[in-house]
Parts: sequence; C-alpha cells; structure tokens
Amino acid sequence: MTLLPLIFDGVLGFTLLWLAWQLLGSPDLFRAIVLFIAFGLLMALIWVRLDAPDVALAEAAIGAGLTGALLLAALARLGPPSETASLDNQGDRASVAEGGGLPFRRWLVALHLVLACGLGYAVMSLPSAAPGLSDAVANSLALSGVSNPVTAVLLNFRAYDTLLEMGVLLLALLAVWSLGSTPDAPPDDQPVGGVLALLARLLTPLLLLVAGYLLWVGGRAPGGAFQAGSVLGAAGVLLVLAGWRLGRRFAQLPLRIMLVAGLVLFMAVGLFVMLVGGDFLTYPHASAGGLILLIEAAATLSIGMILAALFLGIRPDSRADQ
Amino acid sequence: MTFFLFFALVGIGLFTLGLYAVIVHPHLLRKILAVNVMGSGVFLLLVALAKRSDSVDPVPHAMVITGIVVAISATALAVILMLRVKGETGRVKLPETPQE
Amino acid sequence: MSVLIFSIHWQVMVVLLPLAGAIACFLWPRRGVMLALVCALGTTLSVAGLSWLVVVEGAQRYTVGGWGAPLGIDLYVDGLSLLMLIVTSVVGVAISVYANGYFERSRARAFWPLWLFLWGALNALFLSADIFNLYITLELLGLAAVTLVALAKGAQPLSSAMRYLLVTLLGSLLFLLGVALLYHSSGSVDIAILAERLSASPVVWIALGLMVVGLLLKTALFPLHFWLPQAHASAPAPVSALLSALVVKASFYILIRLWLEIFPPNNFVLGQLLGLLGAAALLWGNLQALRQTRLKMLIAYSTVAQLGYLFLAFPLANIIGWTGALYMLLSHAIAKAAMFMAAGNILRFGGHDSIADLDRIVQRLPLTVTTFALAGVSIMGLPPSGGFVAKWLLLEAAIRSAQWWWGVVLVLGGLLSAVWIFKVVGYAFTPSPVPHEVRAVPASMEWSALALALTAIALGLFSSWPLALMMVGLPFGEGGGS
Amino acid sequence: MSWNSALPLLVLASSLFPGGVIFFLSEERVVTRTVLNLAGATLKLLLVGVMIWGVFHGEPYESRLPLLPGLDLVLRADALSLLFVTLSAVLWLATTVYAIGYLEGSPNRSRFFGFFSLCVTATIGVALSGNLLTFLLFYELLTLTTYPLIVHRETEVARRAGRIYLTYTLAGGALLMVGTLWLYTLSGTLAFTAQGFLSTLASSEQSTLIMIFVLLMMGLGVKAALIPLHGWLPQAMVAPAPVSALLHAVAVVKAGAFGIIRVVYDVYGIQFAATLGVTLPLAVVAAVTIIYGSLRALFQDDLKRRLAFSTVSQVAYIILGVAIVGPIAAIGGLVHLVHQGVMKITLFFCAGNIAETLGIHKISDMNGVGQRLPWTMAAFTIAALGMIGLPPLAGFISKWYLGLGALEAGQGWVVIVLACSSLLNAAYFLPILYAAWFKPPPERWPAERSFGRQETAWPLLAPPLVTALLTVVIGLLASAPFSPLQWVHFITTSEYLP
Repeated sequence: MTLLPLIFDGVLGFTLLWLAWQLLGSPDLFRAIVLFIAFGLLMALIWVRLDAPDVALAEAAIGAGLTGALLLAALARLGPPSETASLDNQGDRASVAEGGGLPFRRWLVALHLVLACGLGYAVMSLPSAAPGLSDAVANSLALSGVSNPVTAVLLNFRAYDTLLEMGVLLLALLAVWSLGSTPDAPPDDQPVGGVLALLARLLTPLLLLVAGYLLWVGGRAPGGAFQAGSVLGAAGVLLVLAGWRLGRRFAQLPLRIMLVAGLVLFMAVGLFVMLVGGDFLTYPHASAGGLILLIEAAATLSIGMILAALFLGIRPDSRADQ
Repeated sequence: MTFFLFFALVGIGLFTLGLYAVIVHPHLLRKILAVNVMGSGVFLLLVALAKRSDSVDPVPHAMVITGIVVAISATALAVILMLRVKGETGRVKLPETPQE
Repeated sequence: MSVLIFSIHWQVMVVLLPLAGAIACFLWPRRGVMLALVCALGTTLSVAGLSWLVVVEGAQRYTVGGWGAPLGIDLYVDGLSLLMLIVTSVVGVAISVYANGYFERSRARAFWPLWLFLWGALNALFLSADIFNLYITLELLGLAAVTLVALAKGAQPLSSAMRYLLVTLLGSLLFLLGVALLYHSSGSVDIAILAERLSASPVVWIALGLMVVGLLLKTALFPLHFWLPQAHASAPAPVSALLSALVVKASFYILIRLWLEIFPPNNFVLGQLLGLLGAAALLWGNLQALRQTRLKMLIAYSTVAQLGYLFLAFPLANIIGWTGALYMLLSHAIAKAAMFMAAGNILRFGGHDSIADLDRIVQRLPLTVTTFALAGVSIMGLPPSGGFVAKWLLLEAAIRSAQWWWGVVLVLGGLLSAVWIFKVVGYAFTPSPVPHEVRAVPASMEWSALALALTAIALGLFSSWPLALMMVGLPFGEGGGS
Repeated sequence: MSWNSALPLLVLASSLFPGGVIFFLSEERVVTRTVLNLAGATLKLLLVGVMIWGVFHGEPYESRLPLLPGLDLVLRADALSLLFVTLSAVLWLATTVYAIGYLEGSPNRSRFFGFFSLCVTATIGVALSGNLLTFLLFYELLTLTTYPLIVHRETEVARRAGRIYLTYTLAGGALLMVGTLWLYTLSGTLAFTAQGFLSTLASSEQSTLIMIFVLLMMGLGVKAALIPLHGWLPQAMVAPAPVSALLHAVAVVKAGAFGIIRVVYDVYGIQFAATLGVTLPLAVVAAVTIIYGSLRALFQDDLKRRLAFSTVSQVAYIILGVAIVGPIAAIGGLVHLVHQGVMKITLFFCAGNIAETLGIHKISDMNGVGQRLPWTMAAFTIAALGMIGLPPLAGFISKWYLGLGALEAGQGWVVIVLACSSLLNAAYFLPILYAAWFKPPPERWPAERSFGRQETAWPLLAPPLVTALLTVVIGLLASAPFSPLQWVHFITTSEYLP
C-alpha cells in the first residue's frame, strides 16, 4: 500500500471526526448546521472512496443538501440566532447541573469510551474475508432487469424494504402536515425577487434535467429513484425559497395523488405480478426492467414532491381549509 | 490495518460521539444533529465493512440509501415537533424532570 | 371456498390493506371514517384468512419478490406471529370504533391515516423474518406512534412526543448497528439463516447486546421506562390504548424472536438480568402507580409494571414460561386498551382525570366503571381472566424450574396492582351529591371499551384455543408442554 | 350435552342469569326485579332437590369445560357438595325475601341484587367445584362479588371495611393459588377424590406437602376467619343486614370452612393428613379460635359485632370436627356447617329487624325489646339457645357428636374446650335474652317505624321465623331421612369412612 492513499484516508477520516466534534460542540447553532452540511459532503467523498457512488449521490443530495436546508429553515423559524445561542448556552450549563454535574459527565464519558472500545474490538475481531452477498447479487443480476446492482437490490431483491421506506417518507409528510400548523409559520409568502428568483429560474430546468438523467441511468450506472427524487426535491426547495407556491387548484387532490403515486404504483405493480401468478413483487424476468423503470419514475416524482413538501413544512391548502 | 477497517472505526467514533451528544445537550436542534451523526456512523460502518471482499457488496449500499431516506424523514418530523414545542413552551428543550 | 382461502396471499393482504387504507384516507380525508372502518374490517378478515391457512397448513414462509433469503426478504408466520396479528386486529377494530366517537373532525383527518400506517407497520413487523426489514418497520411504527402522541393538544403532549421520538430513534439506531454487525459476521439478515450461521463470538454478543438495549429502550423496561408514562398518559385516549396495548409489545416481540432463534444457548446470566429488571419494573411500576394523582398517569405506570411480567419468562426459559409471558402479553394488550379507553370516557365525561375527584364521575358511567373493573380483574390476575391464566402459567414455570423467587414477585405484583385498581373502583361506591357539568359519551366509546374488557375475561375461560394456536410451528422449541 | 352434565350448569345459571339481567334494570322496576329474584331462587331449590334425589340414588352429575392446559373447570355434585348447595339455596331464598323488605325504597337496589345473585352463584360454584382449580376460581369470584355488597352503603366506614376485606381475602387468595399450583406441579392432578390423591407421592415430598398444607390453610383460613386471620370479619359488619346474614351463614366464611373440609378430605385424605401430622395443629388452631372468638364476643356491646365474633367461634367448630380424626367428630363438624348457618342467619335477621324497626344497635339499649317485637325476639331466642347447645335444638346435635367423636378419637381436651365454649356462649347470649324479655322497655325507642298492627314488615319477619322453625325441626327430626344429620351420615359412610 502506498503512502498517499493512506494519508488521504487518514485526513478524510480524522477531518470527519473533527467536524462531528465541532458541530456537536459549537455554541453557535448556525455554525453547527453549516458544519453539518460540510460533514455531509465529506461523507459523500468517503462513500466515493469506499466504491459506493450511489450512496455518495444520495448523501450529497439528501444527507447534506436537503437535511441541511431543512435544519437551516428550522433555525430561522426558531428565532434570532443570538437569542437561541444564549438560550442554548444556558441550557448547556443547566444540563450539567441537572445531570448531577461533572461526576455524571465523567461517568458518561467513561461509559462511552468503554462502548467505543467494545465496538472497535468487535469490528477488529470480524473475520477478514467478507461473507457478504456480492456473489449472490452478481449471480442473479442478469435476471433482475437492471445492471446496476444497487438498483437491483433496491427495486428487485429487496424491493419490499424500499416499498416500506416509501411508506416512511409518506408517513413523515403526513406527520408534518398533521402537526405543522405552527403559529409562527414561514413568513416568506411574498415572492422573493433578485438573485434567488433568478437562480431558481435558471437552476430548476437544469435540476429537472439532472433528475431525469439520474432516473434513466439508474438501471445501469449510479443513480436511480432516490437520487433523482432528491434532486427533484432540491429543485422544489429552491422554488419554495423563491416564493413559488402551487396553485390552489392543484394543492388539493391532484397534489396528494402525486405525493402517493410512487407508493401506490409500487404496490399496484407488486399486486399485479401476484395476480399474474408469482409472489408479491416477483417481476417476470422479461418485463422486470420496464416495471422497475415505471416504478422508479413514479417514485422519483413522489420523492421529489414529498421532500419539497417536508421542507415547506405545512399543508399547502391549510389556509384554504380555515 | 486496512483502510476500510479504519473507516469502520471512524463510524464507531461518530456513533459514540453522537450518542454522547444526544444525552448531554439539552437543545433540541443539537439533539437532532447528534442523532443524524449517529446514523452516519452506523452507515459508515455498514458500507466500510462491505469492502472486505474484493467485489463490491451492493446490499449494504442499498441499505444505507434506505437508511438515509429514513433519516431525513425522521429529521423532518423532529424539526416540526421541535418548532411546535418552541411554539407551545417558548423553549427549545425538554422539561427537565420527566416525572409527574 | 377453501380454494379461495388458500390461493390468496394473506400475508401480503395483511400488510398492504392498512397501508392502502392509510393512503386512501390521505387522499379523501372527508371519507376517513368510512374508509378506515372498511379497511379495519378487511385487515381483520385477512388475519382470519391467514389464521385459517396457518392452522390448517402449519407455519408459513413467504418469499417476497420470489428470491428467497438471503438475497430477498422472507415473511414468516407461525403461532407466535399469528397471535400478535390477532391481538392487533382485535384491539385495532375496537380502537377504530372508539376513535370514531372520540376525535372531532379536524383531528380525525390526521388520525385515520396515521393509525392505519401504524397498523400496517405492526403487521409488517410481526410477519418479517429479516432483521433489516424489521428496522424499517420499527421506524415506520415509531414515527407513526410519535405523531399520534403529538395529536393531543397542549405543551405536555408535544414535549413527551419529542422525548419519545428521540428515544425511539436512539433505539432504532442501536438496533441498526447490531444489524450491521450481524450482517457482516454472517452475510445475511434473515433470521433463520442467522440462526444457522451464528455462533457465540464477541461480535455476536456485542451486536445482540446493542439490539437488546435498543429494543428494551423501545419496550420501556425499567429503568429505561422514563419516557413511557408521560407519552402514554398525555396522548389522546385511543392512542394511549394502542401504544400500551400494541406498540411497546412490538419491540418485545422482536426481542423474544431474536432470543428464541438466534441467541447463543449459554445466555443464562442475561436471562437472569432481564428477569431481575422485569421484577424491578413490576414492583416499581406498581408503587409509582399508587402515587399518581391522575388516572391516565396511573394506568401508564401500570403498563411499566405489567411489562415487567413479560420479562420474567427469560430466566424461566421453558415452554410454559414463554406461553405464560405471551398469554400475559395478549391479555394485557386487551385489558390495558380497555382501561385506557375507559379513562378516555371518564375524561370526556367529566373533563378531567384527577383521581381524587373521580367520585363525581364514575357513578354516572356504570358501563365505563364495569369496563375498568373487568380490565382490572385481568390485570390483577384474578380468575377468570386472561391475566389469571398467564400468571398461572408463569407461576407454574417458576415452580417447575425451582426458581420460586420469581413466583413471589409475581404474586406481590398482582397484590400491588389490586391496591390501585380498587382505589379507583372504590369511587364507584361513593355518593356524589353535586351533579357535575358533563358531556355525553358516545355509546360507541363505552361499548367498544366494554367489549375489549369482556374479551380479556373470556380469555380466562377459553384459553385452550389461543394456547394451541401459539404452538403452531413450535416457536418455543421442541419439548412437551405442561 | 346430557341432562346429567347440564344440571350443575343450570344450577349456576339459575342465579347467574337473573343477576345479569337485574344489573340492567332501572331502579323503579321493583316488580320485575322481585319476580326475577324469587323465580331464580325457587328454580334453584327445585333443581337442587332433583340433584339430591339423584345423588342419593347414585346418579353422577358432572359438567366440564377446558380451562387450562391439562386442567378443566369441573362442576360435580357429590354428597358433600350437595350439603353446602342445599344450605345456600334454601338460605338464599330466605335472604332474598328479607333483602327485598329490608332495602325497600333505598337507592342502588339493582346493583345490590345483581351482585347478590352473583355472590350466590359464586357460592354455589364453590360448593360444586370438582377440583381445586375450579374451587380457586369461584373462591376469588366470591371475593370480587361480595366487595360491592360490603361497601353498598357508600359510607367512609363501609369503604374502609371493604378495603380491609379485600386486603385479607386477596392475600389469602394469592396464597391459595400458590399452594394449588405447587400441588399441581407435584401431583399432576387437582381433582377432588375420596380419601385424597396425595398419599401415593414419594415420602421425600412430605415436608413440601406440609408446607403446601400450611399455604392452603392460610388461604382458606382467611375466609373461614380462623385466628389470626379473622380481622376482616368484625369490620365487615357495616354491610346491610341481609349481606351480613349471607356472609356469616352461607357465603364467605362457609366457603372457607368448606374449602378446608375439601382439602383435608378430598385432596390430602384424612388418614394421610393425620400421618403428615397436620391435623392436630389444625385442631389446636380451631380450638383457640373457638375460645378466643367467644371471649371477644363477650365484651362487644354492638349486637352485630357480638354476633360476628360468635361466628368466628362457631365456624371453628366445623374445622375442629374435621381436624379430629374420627368419623363421629366428622359428622359433628359437617352437620354444624348446616346448623350454624341456619341459626346464625336467624340471629342476623333478627338483629336487622331490631335495628330497622327500633333503631337499636347496641345490646345495652335492648331492654324490653321482647315486648315490642315478640315474634322477632322469639326467633332470636330459639337461635341463641341453639347456639348455646340446648337440646333438642340444632346446635346440641353438633356439639354432641363433636364431643363423642373427640372422646372416641382419644382427644379428651376437646371436650373441655367445648364445655368452656358453651359456657361462654351462654354468657354472651343469655344477658341479651334476659334484657329483652324481662327488663322494662324505655319510654321511646331511638328511631321507631310503625307498621300498623304488625310488629314489623312481613318480608322482614317471615324469614327469621322460618329459619327459627328450621332450627327446631332439624334438631327434633335429626334422625328423619334427608335431615342434615342423616345426609352427613350418608356422606361419611359412602365416602369418608377411614
């Protein structure tokens, strides 16, 4: 092993740990979130280093980008940063007092060190040869309808996981809409002019294009519904930031249909192949590629819409309701 | 020590750091950040150890993508709850004594 | 007829119907009630169909996607999972009927899809034979449960929901870390394959330890119960019912699955430790229940206590003990749901649930008091009730395995719970001179709660059927019964 | 399901069903409620009559439902259970009539009569139990159904009594459950069998069996009010008079005593119990209870409290009769189960009448009551004399057989106990009789209610007169066929003769 990659890996890993340390300890919440976004981007780099480009794409778009945007928006809604920072600091001191003070923290640190050592020992004691499923995936890949193994796992071998996961996403939206009528709902209802609007107008078509590309290429190369969907979601976030809102006409049932389209189509295809004669979600080998693309297309749309809606945080028709 | 084991250990470091932060930091936003860091640690471990075989094992990759989506769903819910708690109590932390 | 029953993939229906119902309620919120009730009925029928299948043909393994483990995901249903599905259906139908009367329109709109999502998550969890899939169902379950808690008005429900969310996420991540380690030490996430491949090594023990702690956090075993009382007490009544009856049981179900299938055999110390924590929960929960001033808080602490019973099976570790614990789970789920619903009726009727002022309320709600008393009989473990059968079996297991001290704990726990149950029931025998300002309680709320309480009693009279059912597929291993 | 296996269930249903219906009746529907109550009680008597005839001619009556793995809910009519069933059925009818009169116009009557019927159902269940598990089930049901009756008056005192009652009985029930289960794990069966089913167990289990016996006796002794477990009984006096009557004569204390009989005879077997050496300590506890109860009764001024301590003492006679190993003493004990019931219920009815009609609760206020309530006091006198053991009344028969049996078994000390107890009985009953009949009545009674020419309401007067008559009849006609004494002879000869 040459020295250069070693140094590279070391720098990556320790920077990541350092970033985590900084973002969790920083007294300034804004700075913490910015560090968190940087943390996410660094994670994406590590994913690439670990030969996981699909994960890297998802991490960059969702882990760093959308989560960061969500947190920043939340911070903005919490109130002026100075106030929250001071409140936070008070809180920190209070927690030391309430938790039994310094001895408590010492115990906690010791406990975590023990935990980390135990886990480290566990990892080191794993056999060096991985008994993973790479061979099994490789053997069945030809039958899966796609050539990107990650997509094959996500949408064919373990499609049931993915279906439930779409459910989690939809559920999160439901939750946010049920709880989201905060008194201090986002004030930015008037269209924002200037740079942001311009940026949005320029970037949105580009992002749509990227999303379409990722979706299309996902069967063969890194990409797929989640990556495409998150790019779409990013476009949506941008539009929301620029002050664009869905028309009243679409905010009702049509919007909801688009939100659930991915999950419904997924379930429908699964049931359809079941009626044809297999088990649930058993695609016929010949049409597997097409069915997966169909599901992915609908899923991309729904994921994008849901992510944007999660960012918006309230039901688009909530005012119409009252 | 090979590099993937190193990254797995980094993952463990992130997990423990996050766990510690969840427990000691009272501010809810910081707790949310900490949970996300913990999640990243688990994901890192999951993928790094998959590098032990020469050919890439895509199953952990798929699992991590799933995990990332679950994480943002949970974060979105946590954020909205945090905002509601702030709206109702005026504070961004949980009441100190869970009893009564 | 029978061809139809055997050709339908009931496992899939059991999971997809509630999810589809949730989506439908989301799309057409105005029809929520009707859609949800239809869906509840459909799900129950599917569970019935699945039961038929399992009873006739034995335990079933179902390969989703046709790949089969380790590449694909399997669903597995035996007596143990079937029993959980049935309990969920019984409680689920009653809660649906109850909630119909409970929620006003604006909150009903949020409740129905969330509740159906939760139901779907529970069913998926009980069917899953794949630990990563279990992680996703756990997350689905957790997020739905947290949101349902936050549906109640006021600051306290929100705070407890927030705490609950953090706890459930922490639990899930601990579980996931364990899953990651197990995958990398065995190359599979399927429970049956794991059971074959795993042997006692440090990694396996650490992984299982992480999973156990994560699950205990979600099951709220003493001393990890700190989040439960407030979350369960401040949620809307039907939500409290389903949290106490079903949600905490789901993580317990995973725990016994793992324990029975993939834990290495020499786990004596861990079993004793779990039993010890269970005993502590039993005593502590009941003592705390006695100290409470609010009825729902009291019932929530009683859940902490009753969860302790379930863990007494771990040190006993024989078939009678497991069936006893499972029977306890079953009867507690039903009785506790009934009890929370009764508390909801009282709250609705009098506008408060302060125990000291109950005298003005309970005399005017004879059905609700009956519900509370009958559910209380089961929780105390007096005959004839499901709780009695469960206690009998657990006690028998304790005596047979010559560990009589667990028996002492069992008896003591029952007597302690009697104290608070009769403290509440006693108010039914207090004259109430002042007519209180009251709101009518819909008949559906009173009768659905009473139906559940009667079921808990009936479980004591007709125990042979559920006991035979849980033996399908020998989830507790070979060996003679009693 | 054949007639023979349905009959025990029907006997239960004849009070369970009216009870269930009565809960849903509104307060005003007095007639419906009364009809249901009386019809149920009469029907039960008829069914019991059929069973007596059948059992006498060797018919088996048994109902079975699966309850637990390997254990059924068994209801079986044998000679011993019929003794208790008959007592309960007869006295239930009397008490129902009495309660209808007693509670006239008071609130919550539907609730009262509902639980009243359930309570009798549980008692009948206790009597008909064919194994220890079934017994345990109905024993606990009895606890639950009597609690609402004890707190029926809804006063603070009543609730306190209810709490004390529950504390004792639930703890006792828990001990009984542990003992039962332990026994089951040893023997694999719980079915009541003549001569018991434990004597075949290995001798190494003997110390365990003794421990289980102690557990069972503690569990049952609570309801039978053996000292030191009798604390709840005097407290429970706050209940309305018909409830006290039922509690003392039929339901609760008798269930405990009956359970002890069952355990000694049908679980352990009297010979085996004697070999284990557990009968003598039991006899001593019973003897101490007899003396202690009488002594305490002597110093009570509250009439119902004095009667309560008298119950503590009298029920121990039954247990004493069982614990003296010998057939004649067994006859004395078993027949006292009936005799004490009939006499004690008379006394409580009368005490209720005195309280209801004149407002008198204390013995010191009873001067001259006999002139105002001659019929009531006549009934009271007969029952009290019976308790003392005056021939030819019912109590004499019991004591006679007990004494003979003790001598036959070589336990001479028992005779001394009996003599002391009779003296004490006389000491706490005769002053009451003297004051009531021979002292001048006061100017005004504390709270007198007028019933025209009658001394009190008919439903209140008829039951004690009937039961007092019974006290005389079963004493006089003790040797007639189907008298309690003959039936007890039948039990001991057909099943128990060691």
